[in-house]
Amino acid sequence: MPEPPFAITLKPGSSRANHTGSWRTERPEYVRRAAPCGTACPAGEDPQAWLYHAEEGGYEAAWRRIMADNPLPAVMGRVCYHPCQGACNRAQLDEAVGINAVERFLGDAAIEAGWTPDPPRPATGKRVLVVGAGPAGLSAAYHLVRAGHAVEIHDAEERPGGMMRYGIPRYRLPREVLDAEIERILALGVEVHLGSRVDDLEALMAEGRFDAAFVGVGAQLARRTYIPAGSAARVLDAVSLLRSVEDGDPPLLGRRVAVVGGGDTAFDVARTARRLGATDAIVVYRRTRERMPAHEEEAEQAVEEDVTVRWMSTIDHVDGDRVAVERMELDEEGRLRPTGEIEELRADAVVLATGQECDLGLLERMRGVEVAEGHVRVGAGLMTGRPGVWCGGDVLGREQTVTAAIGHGREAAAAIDGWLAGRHPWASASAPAAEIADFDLLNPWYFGDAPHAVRPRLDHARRVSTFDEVVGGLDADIALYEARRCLSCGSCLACDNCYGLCPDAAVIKLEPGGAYAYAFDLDYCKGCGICARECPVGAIRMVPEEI
Amino acid sequence: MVTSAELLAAAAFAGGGHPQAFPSFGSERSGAPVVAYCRIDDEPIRSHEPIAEPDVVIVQDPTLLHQVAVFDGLRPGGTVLVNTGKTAAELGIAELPGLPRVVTVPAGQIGREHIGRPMPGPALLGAFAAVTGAIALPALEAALRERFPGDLGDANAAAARAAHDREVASAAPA
Amino acid sequence: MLRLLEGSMAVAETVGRCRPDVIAAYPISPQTHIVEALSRAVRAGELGDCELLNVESEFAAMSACIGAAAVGARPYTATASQGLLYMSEALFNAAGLGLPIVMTVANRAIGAPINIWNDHSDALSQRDSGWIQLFAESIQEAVDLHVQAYRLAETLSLPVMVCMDGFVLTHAHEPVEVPDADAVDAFLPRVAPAQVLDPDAPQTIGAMVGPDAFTEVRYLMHHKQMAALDAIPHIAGEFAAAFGRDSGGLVRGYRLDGAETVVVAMGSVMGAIEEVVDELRDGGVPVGALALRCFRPTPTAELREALAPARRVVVVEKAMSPGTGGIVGADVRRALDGCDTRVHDVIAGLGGRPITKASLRTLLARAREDRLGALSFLDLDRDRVAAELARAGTPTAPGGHAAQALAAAGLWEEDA
Amino acid sequence: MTDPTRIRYAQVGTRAVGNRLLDPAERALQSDPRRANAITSGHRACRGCGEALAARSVVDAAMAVAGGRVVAANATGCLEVFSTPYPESSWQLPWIHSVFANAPSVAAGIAAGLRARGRDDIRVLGQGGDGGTVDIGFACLSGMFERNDDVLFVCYDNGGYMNTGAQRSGATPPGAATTTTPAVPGRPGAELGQGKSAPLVAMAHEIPYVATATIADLHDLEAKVRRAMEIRGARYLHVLSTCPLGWGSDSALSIELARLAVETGLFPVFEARDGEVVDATPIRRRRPVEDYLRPQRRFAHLFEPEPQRDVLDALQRRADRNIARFGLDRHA
Repeated sequence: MPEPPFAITLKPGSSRANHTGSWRTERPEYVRRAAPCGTACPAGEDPQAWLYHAEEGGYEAAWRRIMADNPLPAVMGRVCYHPCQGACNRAQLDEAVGINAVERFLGDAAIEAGWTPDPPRPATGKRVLVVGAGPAGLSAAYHLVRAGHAVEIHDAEERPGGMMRYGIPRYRLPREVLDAEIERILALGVEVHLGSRVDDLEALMAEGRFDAAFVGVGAQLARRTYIPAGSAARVLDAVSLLRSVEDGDPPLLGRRVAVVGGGDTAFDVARTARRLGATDAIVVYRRTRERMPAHEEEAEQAVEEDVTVRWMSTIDHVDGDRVAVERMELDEEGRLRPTGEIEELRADAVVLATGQECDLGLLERMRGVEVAEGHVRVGAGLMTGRPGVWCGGDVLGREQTVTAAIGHGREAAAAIDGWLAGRHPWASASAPAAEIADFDLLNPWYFGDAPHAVRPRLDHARRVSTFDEVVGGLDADIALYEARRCLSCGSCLACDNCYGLCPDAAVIKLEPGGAYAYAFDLDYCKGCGICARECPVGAIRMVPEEI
Repeated sequence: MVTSAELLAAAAFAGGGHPQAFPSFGSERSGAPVVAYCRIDDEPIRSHEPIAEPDVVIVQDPTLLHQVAVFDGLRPGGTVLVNTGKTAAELGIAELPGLPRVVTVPAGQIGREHIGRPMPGPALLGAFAAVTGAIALPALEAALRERFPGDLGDANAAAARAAHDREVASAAPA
Repeated sequence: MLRLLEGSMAVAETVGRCRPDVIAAYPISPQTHIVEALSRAVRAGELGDCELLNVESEFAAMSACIGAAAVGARPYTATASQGLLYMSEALFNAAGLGLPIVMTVANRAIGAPINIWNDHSDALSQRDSGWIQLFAESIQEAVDLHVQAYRLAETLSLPVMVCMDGFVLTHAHEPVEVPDADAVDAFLPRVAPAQVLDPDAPQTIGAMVGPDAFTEVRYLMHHKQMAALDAIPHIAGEFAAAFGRDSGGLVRGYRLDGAETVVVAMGSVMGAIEEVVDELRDGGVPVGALALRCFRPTPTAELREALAPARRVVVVEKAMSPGTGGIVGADVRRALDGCDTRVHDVIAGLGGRPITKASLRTLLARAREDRLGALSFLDLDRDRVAAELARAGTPTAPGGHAAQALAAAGLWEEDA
Repeated sequence: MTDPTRIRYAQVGTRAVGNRLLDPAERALQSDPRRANAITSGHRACRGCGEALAARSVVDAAMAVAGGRVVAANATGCLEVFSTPYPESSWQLPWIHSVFANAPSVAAGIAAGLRARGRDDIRVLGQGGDGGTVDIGFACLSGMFERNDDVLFVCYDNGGYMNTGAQRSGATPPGAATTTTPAVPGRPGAELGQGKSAPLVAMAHEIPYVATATIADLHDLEAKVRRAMEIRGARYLHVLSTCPLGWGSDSALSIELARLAVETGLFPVFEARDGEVVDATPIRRRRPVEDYLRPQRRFAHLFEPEPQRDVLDALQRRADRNIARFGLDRHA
C-alpha cells in the first residue's frame, strides 16, 4: 500500500511515545495492610492469610499457614472464643466470617488426612525445658522444636494438655481431637515427662542440662470464696469437679445444682451438671449479665440446655439443701451492694466457680523472678527477671484462655530462639505494626451478599444426657463457602479491578507467584486514583509524588 | 406535451437527424400549461437555449391561444398546428401578423378514435410530419411503437397515420 | 452508438458503467432523474453488488461516500443547489482527507429567493472546498467527464465534482454515446487507495493536526491540485485515445486565431456563444470563445496563453459574488496579470434566465465599442431595479460606491 | 446443600473485573492481558476519564467478538481529540474521524462499502459523545437507525460538550450547571423538563438492539456489546461515562459516580430488542439522588448557599419515575 498522507493519517498505537506519567501528582502503590482478624488473634494467627488458600480449596496449604503460628487448629476451632470474628470487617456488611468454623474444618481435615508439620530445622544443640504440657507449653515446645532445639516437657499430670483436658469438658473438646493434635506435636521429637512435677526450677536448671526454660504451669488451684455452710451441705469447687469428670469418677451432685460464678467455667460446670443428671442447674452470679466475664455463646448454649441464671445474686449461706440467696443492687455510683433481701432455693450441691490461682511454688527459690499478686512479671518476649527463664499462659495473669496461652508459647519460643542464637535484640520486637485495613479502606460494593453459614448443633436430648460434642463441623462445601466470605482485608486477592478499570491501561499483570499480582506502569499512570478507590480490599495506596 | 417533444425528437433521430428536445423547465404539475421545445438539424446542435424563433408551433390546448402569447417569435412563413375540431377562422387566428400557415387538426378526436382517449399528441405529430416533412411517418410510427409497447403503440401509430393521411389528402389538389 | 437520451439517463447509465460500489444520494431537483435511474438499475441488479443508500440528507450522502471511500469502495452521489451547500462541511472534509469520490452537481441557483433553475452559484460557492470542479458543455461531455472523473479521483486521491447545467443538460434529450462498458472497465482499473481502513493494517484516518503541521497539510492539498492540472489533460488525452472523443481537459478555445474579443464561459452556454461567434466571424468580426472546462484547479497558465493575445475578454458567468462581482472573472484577471487585455465580467443567466443569442450579439457589439464596464449584468431589467431602488429609497449618494456601481452596471446609461 | 453458585461468588461478586476465583470465561474481558487495548496508553484524556475506559472496554469487546475485524468511525469530540492528536494515535484498530455530525453516516457508508466489496466479515462501529450523538449527529443517527444499517453505534454520554469546556447538550441532566446553563441563585442550572433520552428515541425506531450501560459494571457493558455484535443491523449502545472535568468531581470517583447514577435510579440500565425493553438491571442498594449529586461541583448550587429543595425533589421524582418505569427495584 502507498504511504498514507502526511499528518492526516497516523500509525496505530503510536501514542505510546507520549509518556503521560509526567502528569501525575500522586502515585498508586500496592500495599499489604493488616487484616483486623489477625491483629485481634491472641494466638498470633493471620486468618486472612490462611483463608486466602482455603478460598482456592487449598486446604493443606491453608492448614500449613495456620501451623506456622498455631499447632492446635482443631482445638482452636472448638475452644477459641474467636476475637478474630469480633474484629471481622464482614460483620459490617452482613455477618462476620466463620473463621473459627473454617479453622476447625481445616484442623479436622488435617487429622483425617494425617498431614504432618514441616520438618524441624537442623539441630542447634540447644536444650530447652518446658514446664507444663498445657496450651502454652505445647505451643512453646512446638515452635522451639521446629526451630531445631531439643525440648523436654515436664508435666505433673498423667496426660498432657493441661486445662484443655482437665478444665474444658469433652462436649466442647473431644479428647480424640485433643490427643491427635498433641501427639502430632510430640511426634516432632519432643521429650515428654508426664507425672513429673517440677517443684524447684532453680535446682533443675542448676543441673545445667537446659540452656533455657519456659514455664507454663497454668492456674490449677481453685480460688475458694468462703460461704458459711452447715455440715450437711455439699460444697465443691469447679476445678476438682471438672477434673473428676475427666478422670471418670464424677461425684454425685443430685438433681439440683447451684453454681456460683459468672465465668466460662461456671457455665461449663452447670452444663456438666446437666449431663451428670441434674435436672435443675442454676448459675448464681452477683453482677449483671453485661458484667459477666463468661463468653456470650457459653451462656447461650447453657441456657439452651435449660441452665437458669440468677443475676445480681450471691449465696449468703448454705444449710443442707437450702441455699440462702441474697439479691444485690447497684448504688448511685453503680457499685454493687447487698440489699439484705434473702431468698431461699433448694440445691443438692453448690459448686464454686469463682476463679483459679497458679501454684508458683517451683519459682519460689528462683532468683530474679518477680511474682506479684500471684502472677509472674515478664518483660520483652515474656522473659522473666531471670535470664533464660520464660513464662506464659495463665501464670501471667493476663487473658486466661487457651488461645492466649498458645500465643504466649509462640511469642516466648521466638524470644528463646533469638536468645539462644545470641541475636540482638533477641526478643524480636514483633514487626512494626502494619496499618490496619479498617472497613472504610475497603470497597465493599464488589463483595457478593453471603450470609454466615451456621454450624450444625447436636440435638437437645443428647446435649443434656451425653458428653458428645455439641457443635458440629462444616462440610467441605460450606467451609469453602465460608472461606470465600473472607474480604481479604488489606491483601490483594487478584480481582483485576485495578487492571481492568485503569483509563490509561497503566497497570501491568505480573506472572503469578510474585509479591504482587500487578505493577503500575508509571510511564503512563496519571495518578487518577481510580485503582485505589475501586480496590475491594484496600491494598492500593495513593502517595504524593515529589515534584 | 413534453412527451410529444421527445417523440418528435425520437422520430427525427430515427430518421437520421440530430434532434434536441427539452421542456420549459420547472416543477411541472399535471394540468398546468407547459411548453416544450424541439430542434431538428442535420448537424449536431450546440445551442441549449430555449427556442426564441420557432419555425413551427404546435398547440395541444387551444384554450391557451388567447391566454399565452403562443405565436411570439414565430418565423415569417412559419406554421401553426392547433388541436381543434374548429377552423382557424372559428378560432379567430386566421389572420395572424406575418400570416403563418395555420393547420387545424382534430387531434383529440383522432386520438379518441384510435387510442380510446382524447390524446392529441400522436395525431398532431402525424400532421406535423405531413405538413413539414421534417420527420418521416415511418420514423414517427417507430418512435411511437418504441415509446408505447404493444397494442398501445400500434394505436398511437394508427392515430399518427390517420392524421398524417388526412393532411396529405387535404393538401392534395382537388 | 449514438442514442437519443435524456441527459440524466445518459449520465446515470455511464455512472453505472463506472461500477460504483456505493451510491448515497438525497433527492433534489434537477438531480433527481439521475438518482432515480441509478436506483432502478441497482434494484434491477444491473450494478452487481452496488449498495444504494437512501440517506436522510445530502450531508449524510457525502458522509456515507466518505465512509465508503475510506474502505476502498467506489462511491457516487449527485446533488444540486441547497443540497450542495448542506453537504458543504463534508465536502471540505472529503477533500481534506483526500478521498476519491465522484459527484455530479446538476447546477442550480441558491436561495433566497428559492429558485430551482440553472446557474452556477452552487458549485462556485464551494470553489475553496478542495474539490476538482469540471464543467460540461453538453450532455455528451457530461457523460464523458464522469468516466474521466473516476480515473482522476483515484489517481490523485481527490474528490471530483462533475458540473452539468441543471435542466438544460439534465432534462434535455440529445443524441449521445454512452461509453462502452468494457472500455470503461479498461479505463478504470481498481487501484490501491492511498489510505484505507483495513483490520490487517490498521490506520488512524482523520487525525487532529495543530499549528505545527496544518500549513504543510494545506500546502500539500494545493500541490495536489497543481498536479491535477497536469493529470486532467493527460487523462482527457487517454480518454480521447480510448473513446475517440475530445472532452474534458482544462480549456477549449474556439476560433481564437486573431480574435480581438474572446468570450469566456463555462457549461452549456458555450453552444449559443459559438453560434454567435460564427455569425460574427462570418461578418468578419474577430471574435473567439474559450470554454473553461476545469474551474478548480484554475488553469491559470492555459487561460493566460489563450487570452493574452486578445484585446478584451468578456467573461460570461452564471454566478456572482455579491459585493464583488464576477468569480470566474477574478480568476481570469489573475491569469492575465500584467497583460493589456481588458477583462469584462458579465453576470448572466442567473436563476435560469436564458442567455439568448440576441443578448449575446448586443453584448459583444457593446464590448467592441468599448461600452462594456468591468462588471455588467446581461438583460438586467433596469426599470424594475430603478423602480425598486426608488421605492425602497436605498441611499445612493451621488458619486458614492452604489452610484458608481449603478453606472458600471449601465443602469444610467440611457440617461447618460 | 449449599448452592454452588453462591459459593463461587461469595467472596467477590462478579462485579469485580476479574477475581482469581472465577473461571476465566466468567471474568470481564478487561481482566484479560490479551485484550486488544483498542485505545492504548499515552492518550491525552484527563486524569480519571470515564470515556477512555468506556471506549476501550466497548471496542475491545467488539473486537473480541469479531476476531479483531472491526472498523470504527468517530465523531468529533473529546474521544477523537485526546486519542488522535498528530503525530500520535492511541487507536489500534482501523479508525476514521470525519466531522462532528456525521459519524453515523460515515459508519453507514463504511458498512455499505464493505458489503459491496464482499467484506462484511468486518464489523462496523460508530462512536461519539453525547453532543455528536444526541444533538448535532441526531439526524444522521436516526437515518442510520431507520435504514437499519449494519452498524453498532455507541454514545459515550458525559452529559455535555466537555471537549469545548462543558456546555449544555441535549443529554445534560436537569439541574446540572454548565457554562451555558450557569448556576445562578434560585435557578436549577440546566432547566428541568428539558433534554432527551436518546435510547428511548432509538427504541422508537424499533431497531434490533438498544441498551444502556455504565463504566461501573464492565461485565454488563461487555455483555451488551457482545449481544449487540451477535446481531446484524442498526444497534445502539448508550454508555454513561464520567467526566471529572465537566462534572467537577474527584478523578478517583469516576467509577463510583457511575455506580451512584445507577443506584439512585437517575441512569436506568436496560436492554431493548425491536423497540421493547426486555431487561433492566435492578438497583442493588438504592441510594437517594443527593448521594450522587453532592460529590459533583456541577450540582453544588443545589446545596449551597442553601439547598434548592424543589429542584432536589424534582430530581428525586425523576429517579423514582425511572425506577417505576423500568422496574429497577425488583430486588429492592
